[in-house]
Amino acid sequence: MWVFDWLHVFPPLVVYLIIPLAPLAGSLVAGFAGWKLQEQAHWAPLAGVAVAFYLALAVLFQTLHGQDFYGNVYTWAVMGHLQVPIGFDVDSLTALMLVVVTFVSLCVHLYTIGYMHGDPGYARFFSYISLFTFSMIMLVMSNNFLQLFFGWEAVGLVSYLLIGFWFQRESANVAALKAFIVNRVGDFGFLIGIAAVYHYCGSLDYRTVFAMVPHLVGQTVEIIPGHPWNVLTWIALLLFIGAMGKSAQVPLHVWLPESMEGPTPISALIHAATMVTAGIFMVARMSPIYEQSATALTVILLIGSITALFMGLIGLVQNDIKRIIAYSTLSQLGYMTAALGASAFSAAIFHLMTHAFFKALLFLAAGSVIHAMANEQDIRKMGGLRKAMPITYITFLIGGLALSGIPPFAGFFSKDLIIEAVGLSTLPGAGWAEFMLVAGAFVTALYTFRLFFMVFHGEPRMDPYTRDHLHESPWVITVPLIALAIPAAYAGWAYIGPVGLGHFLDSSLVIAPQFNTIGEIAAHWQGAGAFLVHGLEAWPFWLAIAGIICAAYFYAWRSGLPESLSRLLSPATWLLQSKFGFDAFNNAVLVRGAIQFGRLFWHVGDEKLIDGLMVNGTAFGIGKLALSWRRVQTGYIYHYAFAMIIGLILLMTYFVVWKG
Amino acid sequence: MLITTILFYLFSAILLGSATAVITARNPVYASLFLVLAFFNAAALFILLGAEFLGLVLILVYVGAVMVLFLFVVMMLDINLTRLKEGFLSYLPLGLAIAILGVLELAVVFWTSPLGHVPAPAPIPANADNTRALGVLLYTHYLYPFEIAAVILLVAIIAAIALTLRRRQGTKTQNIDAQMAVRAKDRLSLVNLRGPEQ
Amino acid sequence: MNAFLLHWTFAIPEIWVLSMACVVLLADLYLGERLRDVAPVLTVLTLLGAAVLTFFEIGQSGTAFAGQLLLDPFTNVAELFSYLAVLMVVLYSRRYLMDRGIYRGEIYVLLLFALLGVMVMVSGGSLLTIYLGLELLALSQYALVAFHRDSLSATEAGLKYFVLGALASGLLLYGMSLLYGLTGTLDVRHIAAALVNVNSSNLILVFALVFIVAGIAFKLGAAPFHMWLPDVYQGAPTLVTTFLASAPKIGAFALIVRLLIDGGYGMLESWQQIFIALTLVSLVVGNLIAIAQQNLKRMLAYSTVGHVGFLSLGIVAGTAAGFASAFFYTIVYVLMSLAGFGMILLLSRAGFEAERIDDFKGLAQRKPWYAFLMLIIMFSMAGVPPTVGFYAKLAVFQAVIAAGYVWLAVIGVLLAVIGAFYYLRVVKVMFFDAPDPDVDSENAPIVRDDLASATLSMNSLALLVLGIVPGPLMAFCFYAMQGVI
Amino acid sequence: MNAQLLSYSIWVPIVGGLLVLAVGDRRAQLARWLALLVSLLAFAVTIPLYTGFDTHTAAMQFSERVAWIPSLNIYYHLGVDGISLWFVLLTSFLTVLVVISSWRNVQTRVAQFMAAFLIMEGMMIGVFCALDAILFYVFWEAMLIPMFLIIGVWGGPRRVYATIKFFLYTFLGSVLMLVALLYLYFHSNNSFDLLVYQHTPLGMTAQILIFIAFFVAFAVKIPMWPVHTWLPDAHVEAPTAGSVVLAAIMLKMGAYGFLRLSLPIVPDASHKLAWLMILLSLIAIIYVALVAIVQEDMKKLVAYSSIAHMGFVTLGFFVFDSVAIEGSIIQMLSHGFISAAMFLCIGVLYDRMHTRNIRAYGGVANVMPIFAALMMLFAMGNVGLPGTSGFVGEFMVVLGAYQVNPWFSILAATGLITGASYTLWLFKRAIFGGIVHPEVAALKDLDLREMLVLGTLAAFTLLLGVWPAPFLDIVHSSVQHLVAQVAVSKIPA
Amino acid sequence: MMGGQPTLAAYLILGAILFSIGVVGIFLNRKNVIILLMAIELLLLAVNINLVAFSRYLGNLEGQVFVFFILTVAAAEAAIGLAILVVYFRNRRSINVEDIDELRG
Repeated sequence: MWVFDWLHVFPPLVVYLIIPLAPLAGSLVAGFAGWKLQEQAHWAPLAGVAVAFYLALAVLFQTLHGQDFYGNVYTWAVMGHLQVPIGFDVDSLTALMLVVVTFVSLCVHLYTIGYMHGDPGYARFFSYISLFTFSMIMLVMSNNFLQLFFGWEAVGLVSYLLIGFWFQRESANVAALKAFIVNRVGDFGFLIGIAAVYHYCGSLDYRTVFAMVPHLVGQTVEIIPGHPWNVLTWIALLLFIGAMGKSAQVPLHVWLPESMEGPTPISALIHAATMVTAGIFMVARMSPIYEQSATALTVILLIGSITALFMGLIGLVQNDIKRIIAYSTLSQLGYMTAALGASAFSAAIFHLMTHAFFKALLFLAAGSVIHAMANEQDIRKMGGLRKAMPITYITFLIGGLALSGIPPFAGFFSKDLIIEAVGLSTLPGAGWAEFMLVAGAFVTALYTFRLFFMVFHGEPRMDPYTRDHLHESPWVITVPLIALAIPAAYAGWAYIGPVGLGHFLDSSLVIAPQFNTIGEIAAHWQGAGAFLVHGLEAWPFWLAIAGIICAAYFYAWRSGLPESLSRLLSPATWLLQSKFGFDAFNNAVLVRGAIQFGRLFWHVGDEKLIDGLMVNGTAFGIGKLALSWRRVQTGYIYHYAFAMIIGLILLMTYFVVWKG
Repeated sequence: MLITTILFYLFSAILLGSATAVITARNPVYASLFLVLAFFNAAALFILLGAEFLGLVLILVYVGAVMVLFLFVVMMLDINLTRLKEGFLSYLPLGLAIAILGVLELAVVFWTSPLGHVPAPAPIPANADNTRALGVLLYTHYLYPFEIAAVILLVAIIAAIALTLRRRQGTKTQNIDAQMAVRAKDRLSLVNLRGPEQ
Repeated sequence: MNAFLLHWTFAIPEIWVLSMACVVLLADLYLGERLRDVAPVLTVLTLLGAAVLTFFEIGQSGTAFAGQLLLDPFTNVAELFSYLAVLMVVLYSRRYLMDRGIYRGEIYVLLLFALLGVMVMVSGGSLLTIYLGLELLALSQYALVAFHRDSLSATEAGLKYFVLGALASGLLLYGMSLLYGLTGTLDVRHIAAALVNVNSSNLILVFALVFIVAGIAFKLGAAPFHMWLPDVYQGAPTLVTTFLASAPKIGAFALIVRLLIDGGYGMLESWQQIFIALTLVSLVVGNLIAIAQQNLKRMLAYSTVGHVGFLSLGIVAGTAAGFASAFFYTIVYVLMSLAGFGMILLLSRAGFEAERIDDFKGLAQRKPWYAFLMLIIMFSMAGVPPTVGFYAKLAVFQAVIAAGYVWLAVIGVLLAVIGAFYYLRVVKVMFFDAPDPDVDSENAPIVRDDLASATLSMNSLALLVLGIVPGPLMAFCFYAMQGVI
Repeated sequence: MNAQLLSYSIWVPIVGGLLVLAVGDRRAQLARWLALLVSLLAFAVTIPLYTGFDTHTAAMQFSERVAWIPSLNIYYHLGVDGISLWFVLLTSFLTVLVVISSWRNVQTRVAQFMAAFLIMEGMMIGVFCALDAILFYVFWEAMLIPMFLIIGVWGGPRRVYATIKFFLYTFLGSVLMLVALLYLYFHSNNSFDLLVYQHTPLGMTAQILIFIAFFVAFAVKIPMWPVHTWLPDAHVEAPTAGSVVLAAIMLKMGAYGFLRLSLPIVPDASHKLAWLMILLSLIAIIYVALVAIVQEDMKKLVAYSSIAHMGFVTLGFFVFDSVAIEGSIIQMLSHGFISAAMFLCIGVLYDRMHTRNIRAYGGVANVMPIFAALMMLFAMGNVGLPGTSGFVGEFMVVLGAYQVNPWFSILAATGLITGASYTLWLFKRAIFGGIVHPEVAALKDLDLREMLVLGTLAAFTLLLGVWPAPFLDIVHSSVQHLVAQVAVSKIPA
Repeated sequence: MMGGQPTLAAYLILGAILFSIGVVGIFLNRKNVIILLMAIELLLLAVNINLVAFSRYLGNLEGQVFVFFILTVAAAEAAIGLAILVVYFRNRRSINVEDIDELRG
């Protein structure tokens, strides 16, 4: 396209380098000069991200023309015989991710200008989110596992920093800590996975590793002696543990709801649109490995499905606007993961993309609401905001419909595609997975519109002061909303062809023939319209509609009903409100266990046994011995003489016995 | 020469008896007298062994000088005899056992060793001059030790004097140096006494 | 010239010291009233003169007085170190003695006689001369210990030392008599020759060795023949303690060299066994009981027992290198003791003996320089590099490991660690504790004694300098022992 | 000049330290400036070691060899290779920072304090350069004296207990090494040359005994579980600068000892006992990390974390993989920066509040944003975040350990989780949160001097994380050589 | 005994017993110190008997020379010993062995 033509004057590497470095530069400027720039601190990060977005589009454009890139920037290190470079692998998958990331990022940057206005950490915030953009770009552009891991952990760091952005708040700190540590659990698996990759392939470079994969088929490893596991399954599962952490799959999902303690732009940027999709991206990127392991795919499929359904259920009983969206995110991530399990990588990426748009939209809209409500997040204290905030209302509705999978909004296409693909999957357990995903469609619509109706319809339940000061948000907030609503509305039918079903991602993905669910669907593919029609005949759509109707019935028309219903189903409610007990388990067993063991090791192991008994005990014993031996020295000459004579006689006796 | 053997056992018995008495006597005066007896017997044994000179020296030096010194000190120090024998008996069994073990070991070894039964030397000729022979050795071969022995005696003198000699405050002694160094004008001062004005 | 006077010149240093001792005695008697310093000054001259005379003897070797006197490198080196030791004692002495009212010429005379005793021992060619040297030394020491005759502890120490010392000489003599009986000679080299024909399992000979070693062990202070040592070290005037820990140890070492190595090397196997026992007991007893001490002199006494244990390791090795390293250890020990007791000496005043460990509290703040010196001394005694004490231990460990006694070395190093504890305690008291106001106010100024303090500084710094450049001293000690086997 | 470069590196700080000592405590300011000058000079002297270093050879470079104690065949033999070079530089570099960081917070006996550090610097460099066993031992032990005094004189309330424990523990460890070195002497034709030891054939029993002797010495110093209990005590009581040197350099000596002595001299025993070493390393990583979680004292927490991090180092050694060993070396270097920085950070707080109890803080970030930012960086380094130096070593060790047994890397990688837990929990409690204590509200942010020190360390932490290649290049040849050497049995046929 | 002379062993055993009596005298003595000094004289006497006997049976005079010197030294020793004893007595007003315990531990 003509707007990108002038870029040809640069060597391609420079262009690729600028994409991550521009946000990094913005971040550094905001970070180091922030104290001086104060309220002007947003310009550098904004510019950086804008540049990155522009170049990302250019890269996407290039990849559309088949101009991929695979090359190294510098040698990070030579370890033993292993050379580890820092480099880029730019293909269609990368390009698509880059666009999504930079676009959402750009929106969030813009939105933040308004949202964070006046916060003492204004500059710091910009620094963080630009740093996040940089990290995410490094992650997606990586051509090797090390750099992937770098980006992987770096986004975790920024996420930690941002969740704990209001570090004065205890809850924010706890949430940040929890997010980091749970992510670390995932990273733990990921790191072992990388080690396994190195062990079997002798390299960390994607292409080399992928080239080695066929040679590993059939090889086994006995991690637990007597249980030979397929090497590729082992590697795939380890890497997937990383994805579970980052993409918040059960049981490593616990951090995501709490991450809502961070400012809303963060919830939108990181915890909905980009960072949490890193796991999805990674698995897609590693498709050559995953496709070789049916076991791994089954695990992924089931975990994804479980997450999709059960996290949605929890969303039903939440009252915090952001938490509901967060559980929704979990659920949607479950869909993506399930798609990965069904080898529908492109569907996963497609849903990732559409989800990024509508979920960012929902979050930002929620942020707009919270902003208007003077930081009130409890939906039970809202209601009837429709009139005061029309733009927010409309955009939220678009987002909600997209999320619920109502055609023709984006979510419908991507979600339906996933359910279709899972239905076609031949993996064991695919039936269960499909059932859960379909049920999830109903749940999704239900909680989404529960939220929608409780916030925007019905009687206002806020205090009078707030009610009087309700207002629509300023343009810096509404413009991103509108900007995101557009793709949330059209991206589904527009891109299902090239991205979801087409060949755009083919160069990046490897799909084994026996798992080629997307291929099957694509074979019947007759365009977006036909797909739409087909979708209207299927269960998910009608369940979604049913969900909306239920929501409307319960929360708009018969608002007393949910109360009595929840009492009626109290065990189930309790189960949902306790979030299936994951947090309780983690706190009671893992956290407490670690602390108890720490105390035990410290007080008993270190202090009592090692220090008390062995170290000080020895010293004490020697001291005692010294004191008692000292008494031998009585001061009496005859004792002294006696000692001498005894010594003498003993020596004599010894020799008599020895020699005589 | 049965007589030598008999004498040996006689002297030995008295020697051991008086030695035992030395260490068990209650009164140090008795102890020193028993020690004198022991020395006499030892001297006799020396003479039996043909070491007349040493036998005589033992009597002259020891009995004549050293023991007198002992007695002198015993008399000089006013020693009370009350607290004796305390605790002696409790240590006795162990002490004796140890001592007897030592003696037994030595005795058995001496008795069984060929050294203990070297053939008896030829009797000493009557004209052998033990004193002369020793003297020749002492002043030639053992000149160096002889001089050292002299030094040891000197040290003993110096040490004994340095330790015990006390110039008591108030004792009046003659200071010859000072007397010699006196000059007339120190002693005699002429005072011009002027009589009352008449 | 008569045959027995052949090489009489070998005795010139001894003759010089003897003559000068008499000169000092007379000079003090007649000039002492007016020239109070005449005795120490003459003593220093004596020592310097003796050093010169001995220096000129270096390189000669042989016997004199029909074998009664031996001259070999060991004689020269040991004598030179003995002069050095006595010299330092003399340099330390003046103020200490004056404060206690015992600044008298006799003490220097006795020191010179004791030195003469050491000289006779190190050059002793026969059992007789060795015994006489030993007694000359011992008698002088008894008198020196009790020299502060108004002090109960000094006289008690003197009495104990005397009684036990006499017992020890009795044991030694008894052993010598058996040795004589077996070999028919008193000359150590003839004994060595005669022992070739004696069955090494001859129990009389073994008993002779047991008695002789017991006597030597007493003089060295090896457990269990060490019982006198703490009491005497503590009770004697510090100056005398300083002396006791110096030249006499060289003399005691000479007993080993002359009696066991020159004379009894053929019986190495037997006396090695004895020394293993002595080493073990000394190491354990010395290092352990020292921990429980509150009195620094007493602690250093027990540490001496420990040091004797270490130096005996070199003897146990039974090799030329082992003996050389034991000698090196002895010399180093002497240097360390001189410094250690010298420090106590220097810090004490009239009416105040700085001999409790607590007396050193906060020394680093009161007198940083002294504290620094004491630090060097303590670490050197503990055997921590870069002080010379480390090389002493290194050398003996090396020797004992070479001889195959790795287990002994392991026990040795473990006890070295225990030993380090009580030395550290002194450092702790000096550096980490606040000064005791009582000690401070009682006699705030540490009395100046420039000569002694300069001596101490030199002495202590030598421990450090020799730690950085230990080569020459070690070479010197190895040279000394090269003629021995 | 080039020929005696190592001697200069050792003796410039020692002589300088004596000069500072001579200046005396009364002229404190002069002593400080002189100490700074000396430390800078000493650092400058070591720089040519890096610029002149030949990365293509595993041989010793800048060698010096002079007879020292001829009677015992001991030489003054120095040299550096890729394994030791970084530690020499780390030592001289950190000493500069230590001097600067102690500029104000040490007010008593300043000259003695500075001198102790400078003298210790020389000795520590000596350890890393010594190629003669006895020379090595001399430096190894001598270093204890200044540290003993530093903790004892300028330390906290329980300093006496801590410092005596420190001294005796490490002394006990090292004396057995001395026995082993002496034993080796007699099996290598009376040589004390460490390089000769490496080619001395030894039977299995002898090797195992020697290994155990070395192990005790080095394990105490590192410290490895279960001989680690001196370290938390020593750290807690030591002044900040003491903790910095202790953690950043002294602990490395134990590990260096394993590389220079244990592995090449007794390779068969190393292989045979590797399981034990790995076991202890893993215990350190897991057990000690759990202990770190429950600490209330910041310094103790970081001290325990040091032990856990050193667990990675020893783990890396005993999998005998070049990636792991290089990783261990980098981990040591990185730990040198990060632990130093962590202790300096705690020192910054301690200087202001005079307590190290975590409960006394909270909300420090409100009043000390720059400090909080820097400390966050170091905390992340401690956590092993990619992009910081802390990651590189752990990553390589995990990679290398997997080559031997996946379980090793699985267990080691739990350090990722526990490390994050204790570090960030500390951070949460002390730095984040609202201000609870009024004293905290009065805190002043870093001054220029503190910023300089921490900023320098931050730069290195990032540099090593982002581009470890130049650091690894130095190490490469030597490690390859070492790995090859360890692979060959020394048991005489 | 056959040869009309007691055997050398007899003399040696006599010496040994006498030596033991001396030793026992030292370590069993709870009385005054003077007796300790006398016990020491017994020790030396035992040694002398040994030496003289050896001298006789070996037919060489060196043993007797040694005895001569031992006697000399013993005299000197006695003198110094008694001097110390006197000095001690002046301080402590006792020469009871059990009172000599100022220094211990």
